[in-house]
Amino acid sequence: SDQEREFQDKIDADIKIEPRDWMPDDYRATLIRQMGQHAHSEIVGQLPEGNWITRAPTLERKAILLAKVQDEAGHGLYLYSAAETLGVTRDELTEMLLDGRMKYSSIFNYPTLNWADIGAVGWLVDGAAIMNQVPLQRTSYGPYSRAMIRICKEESFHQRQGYDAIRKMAEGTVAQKKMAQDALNRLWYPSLMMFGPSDKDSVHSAQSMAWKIKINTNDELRQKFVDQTVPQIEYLDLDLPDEGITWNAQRGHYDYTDPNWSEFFDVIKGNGPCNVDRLAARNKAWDDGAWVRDGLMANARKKAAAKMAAE
Amino acid sequence: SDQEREFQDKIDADIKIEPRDWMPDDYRATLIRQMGQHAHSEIVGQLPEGNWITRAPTLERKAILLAKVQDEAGHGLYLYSAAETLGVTRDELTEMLLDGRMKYSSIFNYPTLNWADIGAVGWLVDGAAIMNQVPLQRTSYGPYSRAMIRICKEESFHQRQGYDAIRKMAEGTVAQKKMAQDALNRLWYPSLMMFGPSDKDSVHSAQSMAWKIKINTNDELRQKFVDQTVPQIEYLDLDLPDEGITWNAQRGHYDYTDPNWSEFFDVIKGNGPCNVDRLAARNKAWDDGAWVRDGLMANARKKAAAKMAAE
Amino acid sequence: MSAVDQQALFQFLLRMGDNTLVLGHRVSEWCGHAPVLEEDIALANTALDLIGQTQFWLGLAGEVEGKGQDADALAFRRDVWDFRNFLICEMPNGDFGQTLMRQFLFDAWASVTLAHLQTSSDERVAGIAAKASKEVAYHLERSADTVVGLGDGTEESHKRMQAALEYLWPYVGEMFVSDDVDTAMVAAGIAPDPASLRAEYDAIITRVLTQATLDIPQSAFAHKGGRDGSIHTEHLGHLLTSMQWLQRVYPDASW
Amino acid sequence: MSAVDQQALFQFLLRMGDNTLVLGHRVSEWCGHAPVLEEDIALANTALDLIGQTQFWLGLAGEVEGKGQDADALAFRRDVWDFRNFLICEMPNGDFGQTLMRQFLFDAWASVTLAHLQTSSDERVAGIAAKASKEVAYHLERSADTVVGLGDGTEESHKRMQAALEYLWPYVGEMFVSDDVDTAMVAAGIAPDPASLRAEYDAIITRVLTQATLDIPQSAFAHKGGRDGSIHTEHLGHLLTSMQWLQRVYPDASW
Repeated sequence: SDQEREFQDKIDADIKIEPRDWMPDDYRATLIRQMGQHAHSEIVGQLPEGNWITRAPTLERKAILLAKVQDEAGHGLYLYSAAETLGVTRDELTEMLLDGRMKYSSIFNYPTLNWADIGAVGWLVDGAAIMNQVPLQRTSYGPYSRAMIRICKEESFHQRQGYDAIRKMAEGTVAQKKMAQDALNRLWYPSLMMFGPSDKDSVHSAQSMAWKIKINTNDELRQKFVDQTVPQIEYLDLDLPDEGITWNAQRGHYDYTDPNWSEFFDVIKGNGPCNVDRLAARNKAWDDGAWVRDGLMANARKKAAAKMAAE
Repeated sequence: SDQEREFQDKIDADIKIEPRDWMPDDYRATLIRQMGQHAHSEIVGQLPEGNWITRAPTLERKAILLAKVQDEAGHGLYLYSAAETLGVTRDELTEMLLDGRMKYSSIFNYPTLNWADIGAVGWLVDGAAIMNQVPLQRTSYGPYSRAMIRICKEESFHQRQGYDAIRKMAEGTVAQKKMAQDALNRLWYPSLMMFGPSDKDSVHSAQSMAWKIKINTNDELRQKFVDQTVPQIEYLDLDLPDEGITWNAQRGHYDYTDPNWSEFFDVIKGNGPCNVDRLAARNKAWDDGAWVRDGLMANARKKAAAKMAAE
Repeated sequence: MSAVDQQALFQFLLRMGDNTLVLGHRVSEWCGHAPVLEEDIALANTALDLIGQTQFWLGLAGEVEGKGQDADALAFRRDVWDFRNFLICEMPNGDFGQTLMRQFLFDAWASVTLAHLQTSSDERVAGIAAKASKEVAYHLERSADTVVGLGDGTEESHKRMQAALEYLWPYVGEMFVSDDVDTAMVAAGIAPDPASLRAEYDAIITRVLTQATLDIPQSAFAHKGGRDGSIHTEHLGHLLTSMQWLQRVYPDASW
Repeated sequence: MSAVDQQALFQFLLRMGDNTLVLGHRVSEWCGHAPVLEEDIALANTALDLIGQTQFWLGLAGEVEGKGQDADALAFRRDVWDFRNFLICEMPNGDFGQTLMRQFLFDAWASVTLAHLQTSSDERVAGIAAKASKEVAYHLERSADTVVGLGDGTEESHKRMQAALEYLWPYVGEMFVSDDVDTAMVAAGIAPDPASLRAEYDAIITRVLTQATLDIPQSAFAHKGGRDGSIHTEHLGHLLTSMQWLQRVYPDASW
């Protein structure tokens, strides 16, 4: 149709689509799914890191971690707000998370088992997230693009803090270095999986790329992440978590072993180490908090009514 | 009346009163109160010790503590069963505990704050309990007397274990000795309070003594406890928890400072350090367990019905 | 100041720092579990401020003590008996209402106390108080608003807030009991007499709790012992098992 | 045995001892909080037996390792990554039904395994198994009865038991996965191949769960990692903060 052609022309010309503009239903639905999933990831992502807040080893580390988790909740807020411009409410999105209709990033279904994991999450997980997100600053949907610009700035700060935390571990006592290695070994493949399945198995991609909702392919970004991270591992003097990692001079990239994709699909299906506990924690927070939300709402109504009466 | 005279004659002749024998209503009521309170103390008494089971420092100490707490629950069972012979059910007694109509020993409203407390509870609290209970082996009501004989045997075993545990602490590192001293200082007066208020302020006593429900006065037992315990404190090389303790050669007893009775009455009124938490814990256990009791009961009924049908 | 006063000052600073440390820890336990996203953010922010204040108070405490202990050593290497916080700070979170009521009852005390401490004769104390005051003013505004919102919300939220107030009320009195340490602080012009702050405190909480349609309990009974360490609740020991875990297990590490 | 086999035997014994240690700890958390007095006694008794078995298994493990670690050192001085228990043992208690379901699923495995271990070529292993077998037979009888009583009780108790079974089911498969350690144990005649025990196990649980009117989940998915330490749940680290607290804080003390 003309509308569709005009829409695609705008995108091709790098003109942002804004909430009041016409857009194809599929574009809207895909964006809601992608932004919702991203928002949910920020929310669920509080849990593995929150798991160590009560055990943070110094006041400074505790403060840094609290600030980081607070930022993540804030990112959740931006993204839900951006998604709301597409005509879906935060509560609707939340309920879809809680009953399993919507997903969140699978990385948060892995446990944090030692303090170095907190560093590794910042370094690897935020690192991978940024690699996914930086291109999205140029995404076609205006509110999403602007949210990503804000988020990317904070995320790269988190990544540096994470790298600093794990460097301290890698350069620390024997036990600390062992923690750092253990964290790297456990989180390496799950981080690679964050870029999604191999391009040949990835659905939705072609259309999303045309719409500039997705900018690079999964495998491109994954390679970029490996190329960036391997020298850091070497700098930290940690063992490479994959014997298959070697510099391929011909390609100008590191070769690496593909993640175990059947594990990836297991986790997506709900069989990750923490899927059940993560969703249970979020559901409990929501259910236990119902009286609070109701109470505050009732109070707001009373106040509004009193104000009306006074006018 | 003749019945009353006959009843008192039996008691004076040291003939036990048995469940089917006639007895004055007051005797029955007083016994129910006393035995119920004693049973409740065993049950609530699981909590301060249970507080350290998950932190017991060795497997052996953990096993000893578990066995002890298990014994206490067992004592609760004997005593509830003995009380049931007076025509009250365990559930009725439990509900009176849970809604505050019946009391338990105030000592369990004090917290256990370091590992030496576990030793001190065995040494001082069980020690005081035994001193209260040994005479009760000769109490006039048969089922109560027999329950006490069984309980006293186990309690003195606990007391020896407690003394051994605190001795190990008193003879241990500087920190351990400090724990032992801290435990003694905190639990000394509450232990003295276990014998009840000063004779001059004690209600019920005269009648109870005539009925041989109570055998010695509060102050007699308290003095006996002090006389037994002071040499143990000295043997452990701990500081006396009361500067007023001195040997009185004339009396042939140790003088000591009376506990702060206003604190005692505060605790009885519900203002001890742990009253609210202890009752909350027992209420929660009871409420959370309702579905279990109902389920098991329903299953028992089904089984009985099936058995009937098969016959 | 005399050596005795230095020892009293050390105790005073521990009290300030242990309050914020222990309460900050409790609040941080909420992370990721709040009833609504805005509250997750607010609770994390409160915890963060309290931990920040702890760094100042305990840092200064360590300096005054002069035995080479920094704020981390004081926070992570003392056992229960050496803690000097109000008992209310170590009380469990309970439901969200109990957490916010605890916060409100503490914030009101902190705002009154810090206002006075800004004129402390010890410039370091005055400096910390000035910085913390701004944060606490915001905390108090927020916790008071929430107490009002939930107290005068639904029937259920009202009931829960009243229950929270009754549960926590016996822990308020400890804030206003003075002892030798306080006498020394008053004499040195470092800190106000806690007992003298009660009227200001009561004015704040009466205003807010009335607006929240909650009944202030009549009982004057007060649990004590946290502030001088003579007794704590059983809760503190469990809190320390998490809080101090890594420092205790890996004493040679730096993080 | 060769040095390799000794190392495998050490791992095998850690697995046995860590199972009973961690599960025993979990069960002990119930102390004083059970739904009915008889259950308080039964749970304490189960915990006690499991801790007793731990003393034997870890005691022998320390001997075999030959580095001077006794059972307490192994129990209280290792961090998460060195634990070798099934993940199911570290799962939280949940409600009483979840605790009893976990106990039943474990007891059934323990009874089958210990029966085989009684004919172990290593007399020490056979001896521990013989003693533990008697206790476990009683545990199994009790947990099976309770699972039946609650499964076939009220509608609510049935629902809760079915939910418990579904929650725990993905942790059953790990009990029957064999690895190099098991191969070495089989070769030395010390222990049976775990994979070979599944049929016996299924017979027990099918009988009991059927009687309990519960549906056995169809999914064959199994969480793994506890038995070789490659991964644990987040729960274990929290459990250790309590369990190891005193040993970690006062490493020089003897108790």
